[in-house]
Amino acid sequence: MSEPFEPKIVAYVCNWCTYLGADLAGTNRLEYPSNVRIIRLPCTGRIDFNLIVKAFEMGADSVLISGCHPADCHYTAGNYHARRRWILFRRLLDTLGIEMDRINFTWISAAEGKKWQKVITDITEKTRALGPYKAYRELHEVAG
Amino acid sequence: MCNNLYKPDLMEIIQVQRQTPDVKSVRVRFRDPARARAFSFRVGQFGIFSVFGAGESTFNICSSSNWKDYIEFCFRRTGRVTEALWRLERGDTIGFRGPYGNGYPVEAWEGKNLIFIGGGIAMPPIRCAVWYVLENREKYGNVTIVYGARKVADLTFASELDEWSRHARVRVIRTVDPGGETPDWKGEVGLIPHIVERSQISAANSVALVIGPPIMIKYTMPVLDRIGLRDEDIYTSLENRMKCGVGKCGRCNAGHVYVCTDGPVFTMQQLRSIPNDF
Amino acid sequence: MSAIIHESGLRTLIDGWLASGKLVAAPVEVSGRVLYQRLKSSGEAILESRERPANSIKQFLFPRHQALFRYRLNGKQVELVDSADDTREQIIVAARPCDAASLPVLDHIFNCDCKDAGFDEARQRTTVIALACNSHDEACFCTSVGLGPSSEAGADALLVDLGDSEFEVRVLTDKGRKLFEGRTEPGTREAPALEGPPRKFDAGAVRQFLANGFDNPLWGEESVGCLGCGVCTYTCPVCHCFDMVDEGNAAGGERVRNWDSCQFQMFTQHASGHNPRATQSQRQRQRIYHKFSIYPERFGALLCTGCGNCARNCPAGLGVLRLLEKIDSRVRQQHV
Amino acid sequence: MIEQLRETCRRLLDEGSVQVIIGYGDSLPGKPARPLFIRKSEDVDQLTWGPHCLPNLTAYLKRKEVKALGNAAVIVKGCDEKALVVLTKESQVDRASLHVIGMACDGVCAPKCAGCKMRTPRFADEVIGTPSDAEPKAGTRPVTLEDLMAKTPAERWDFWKGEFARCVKCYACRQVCPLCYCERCIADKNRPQEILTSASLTGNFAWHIARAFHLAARCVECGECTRACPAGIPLALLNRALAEQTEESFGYQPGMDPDAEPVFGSWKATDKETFIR
Repeated sequence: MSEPFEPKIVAYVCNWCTYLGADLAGTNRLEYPSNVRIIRLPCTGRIDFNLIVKAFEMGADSVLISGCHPADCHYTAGNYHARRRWILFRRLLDTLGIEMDRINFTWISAAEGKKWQKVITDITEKTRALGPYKAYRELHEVAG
Repeated sequence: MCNNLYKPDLMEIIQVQRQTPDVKSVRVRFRDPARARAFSFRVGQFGIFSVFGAGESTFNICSSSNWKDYIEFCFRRTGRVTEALWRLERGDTIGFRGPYGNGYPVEAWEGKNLIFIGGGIAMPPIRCAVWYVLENREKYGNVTIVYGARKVADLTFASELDEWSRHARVRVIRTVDPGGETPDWKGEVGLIPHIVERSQISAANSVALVIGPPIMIKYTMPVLDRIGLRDEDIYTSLENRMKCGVGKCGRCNAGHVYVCTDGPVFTMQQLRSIPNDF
Repeated sequence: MSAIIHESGLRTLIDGWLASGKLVAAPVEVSGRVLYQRLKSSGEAILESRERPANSIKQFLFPRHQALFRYRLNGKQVELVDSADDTREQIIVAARPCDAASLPVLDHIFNCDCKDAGFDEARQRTTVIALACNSHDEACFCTSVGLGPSSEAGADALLVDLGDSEFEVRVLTDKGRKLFEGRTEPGTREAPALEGPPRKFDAGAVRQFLANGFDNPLWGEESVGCLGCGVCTYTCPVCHCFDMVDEGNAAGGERVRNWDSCQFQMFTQHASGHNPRATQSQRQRQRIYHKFSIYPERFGALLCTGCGNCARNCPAGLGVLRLLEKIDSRVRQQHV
Repeated sequence: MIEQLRETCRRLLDEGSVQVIIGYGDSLPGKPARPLFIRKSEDVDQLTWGPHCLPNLTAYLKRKEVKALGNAAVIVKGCDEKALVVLTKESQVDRASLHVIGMACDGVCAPKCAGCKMRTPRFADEVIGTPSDAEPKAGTRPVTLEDLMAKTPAERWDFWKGEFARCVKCYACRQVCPLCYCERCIADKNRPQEILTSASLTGNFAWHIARAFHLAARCVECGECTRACPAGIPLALLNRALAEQTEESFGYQPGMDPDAEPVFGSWKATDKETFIR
């Protein structure tokens, strides 16, 4: 029996809120699935749209983007700009037929260790149900 | 497919030396001993080196063709491949395709006095020729080496310049651009065209190899003309962007000439007929 | 006496080839455009020479993206693995004569002094059935480069449309004979003489202009409209310039060969920042020189089959044809 | 109208207020008009106007070869002019030194012309002709956004896989776009290699996502990318979807209001969305 499918989750998180939230989950000994690979960026405003595409190209099954709540941004408007960007970028990915429930957005503050635990657990279970994102990886096999 | 044309040989890095703040020389040896034994090249030829995952780059083979157990090349940290190359160290594996290009006509140079003029990172393509000449010393006349760089720290293979100057009938003239000298600098100070002018180099029965940035070549040519060197006696090595090295990918041509297969070594006379496309 | 095949017989043949696992390509109508594409069934193939396909058959021998080899990285060691390549036999049906003629031209590049195994293997397992042209448009100029509507260069067999869906089959090589053996009936109908496009320029005059035209202001004046895309080079049957890059991750990847274009800014860009061809007019000049002076000097043939794709597909209405007509008129003015 | 256009251009060149007229000239039959760069007044008779004047000539304002010709006059339709509004807003064009000749347009047989409400350019220095009352001559879209969005995501994915399988990465979609003016495009950068250079399906998806998104809330839907594509890929669909979302979420239409703040260049605390948990 091949081993059970372990989804690969890539999380792009902002350094000032969500990363500290994840850290808080750790210091509080809150268990959450190890499927997540955390990538720290200065702010959600710095999270380039291409990072999502790159994650799927390199084999991710789901992506999480998380940062400070509106009005909490260390750089004042990073998350506001990011929000505008995601509103349009989601529409583009949906138009292309990319599986939108593999892309998740949350605001997690430095105090929300529990929320981080819950978000990661939910995403991992959801992705386990969705199965591996073969459609994107198969693009590479079809040389075209 | 067995596309052996583009599949490199694997080589092991046996030594990396920092020449200047952004230039390193790398000594490599074939991993396959049979390939190492079968390998030979002419000084002045180049190879296309692979850093797997980054790509390929073209570098002159700057070791003498008489040294059998390794070859050497130099590179400056400027692009994606050289950035990846910068991080490699002893024992790492790189790829090599070659040798490519025509190389220096060392046979035609026999019996002649040799003038080597190099600027900036142009020392590697000159170094291989100098060592070759010194290893066949009796076949060649006087050797004059004029080498300049912007600053003292930019002089590549500086230690070997001293070694060369101790050989018989070899004159080494070092220079740095005005303002590039250090307090204990004993060499010349000035741009290469001026230094060549000031050094009263005799052009009798001489051949010159001039390599460096286009601007240096442009201002050195009139000086060589004045001291009596004819265009067909002055050689240079062209640098155009390359990918395949075997005349197929259509990238390196300057006018009618494919720099990879027809060059990279040309005489000034040939260069006059090559349009300004390099 | 000529060998005749009916269109239905030809489509049955195609279905037979597809059934036996061969790759078959032909002009196909795709979202309002005629393009050479691999067939799923013979019904898709357009077997009459109306619109010239907007791309060319070179993609089936010199693909736009091709893995050269795979590399595996582990620590300081690297392992190179040949990439599995397609060995299936390939048949291109109803190729235009100006496409079939591209293969001998590409042979000079890929199979001259050192052999490019990828192209050479593809060439051996490919059979080209050309379809003579009984129509042409304003962009066609095959007659100006020594070809014509029923040229046989590079083709293994030539079909000539006799009307009411019958074709004369002219077998040219034993590859062609193998495909059509016993599949044609003898017939008496004579193929009509096909008349190609009028000559648009004199290749000799162009060659003469190029002999010392490198610094002629014409390049700057006539190519201002060029926007620097790669349409002319990528839809051209004989443009063959390529790039090689590595694609992969820390565990390994593959070195791939991709089409590249002399019209792109990055084509001759040095890492030092120097670019010998910094302006678009220098790049347009390079394209004309390579096709009508550099390649002819090395191999004695033109690097152009006159298909007109560059003129037809250029978003700015340029392409080789526009520039060569200008050169031709300029050379003629000098003589008068 | 053509005579009036030629007269205007002759006057401009003779006055010397502009050094080059960017206009439309003859073309191969059935093909869009060929962009012309008229520098001498005796050549103005090569200029023409008609339903084949499809190209968006504002795409040439980014070219250094054109900038080198001096002050330019550019001939625009109403739809082309919207690109000028965005270029001016993004300080790419010095509107004062550019002379804009607006043409009243009766349609150029492009899909965008159906029901066009921009028959007369709004900010031109001079407008030539008046639009006829008849419906503009328009083309049809092989696939509309409605058809596409009626499919399931998996069907849409297969649709785009089929389309991008034909993309050869000739970058015509980038070069003809007036708003793609980067000195060195992200696709031409390799440290890091964000977009694979290969025209593989992976590389083509990455490229077309990057191209469409860099035009989000900027694209004026002049349709040049789709016209120029030699493989017939309906690229405008991606831009249409983004334009629809821009209108819906931010009430913003690119190229319409010269004073409106660009969407990505500004933000509001009250922006609405439902997907961030």
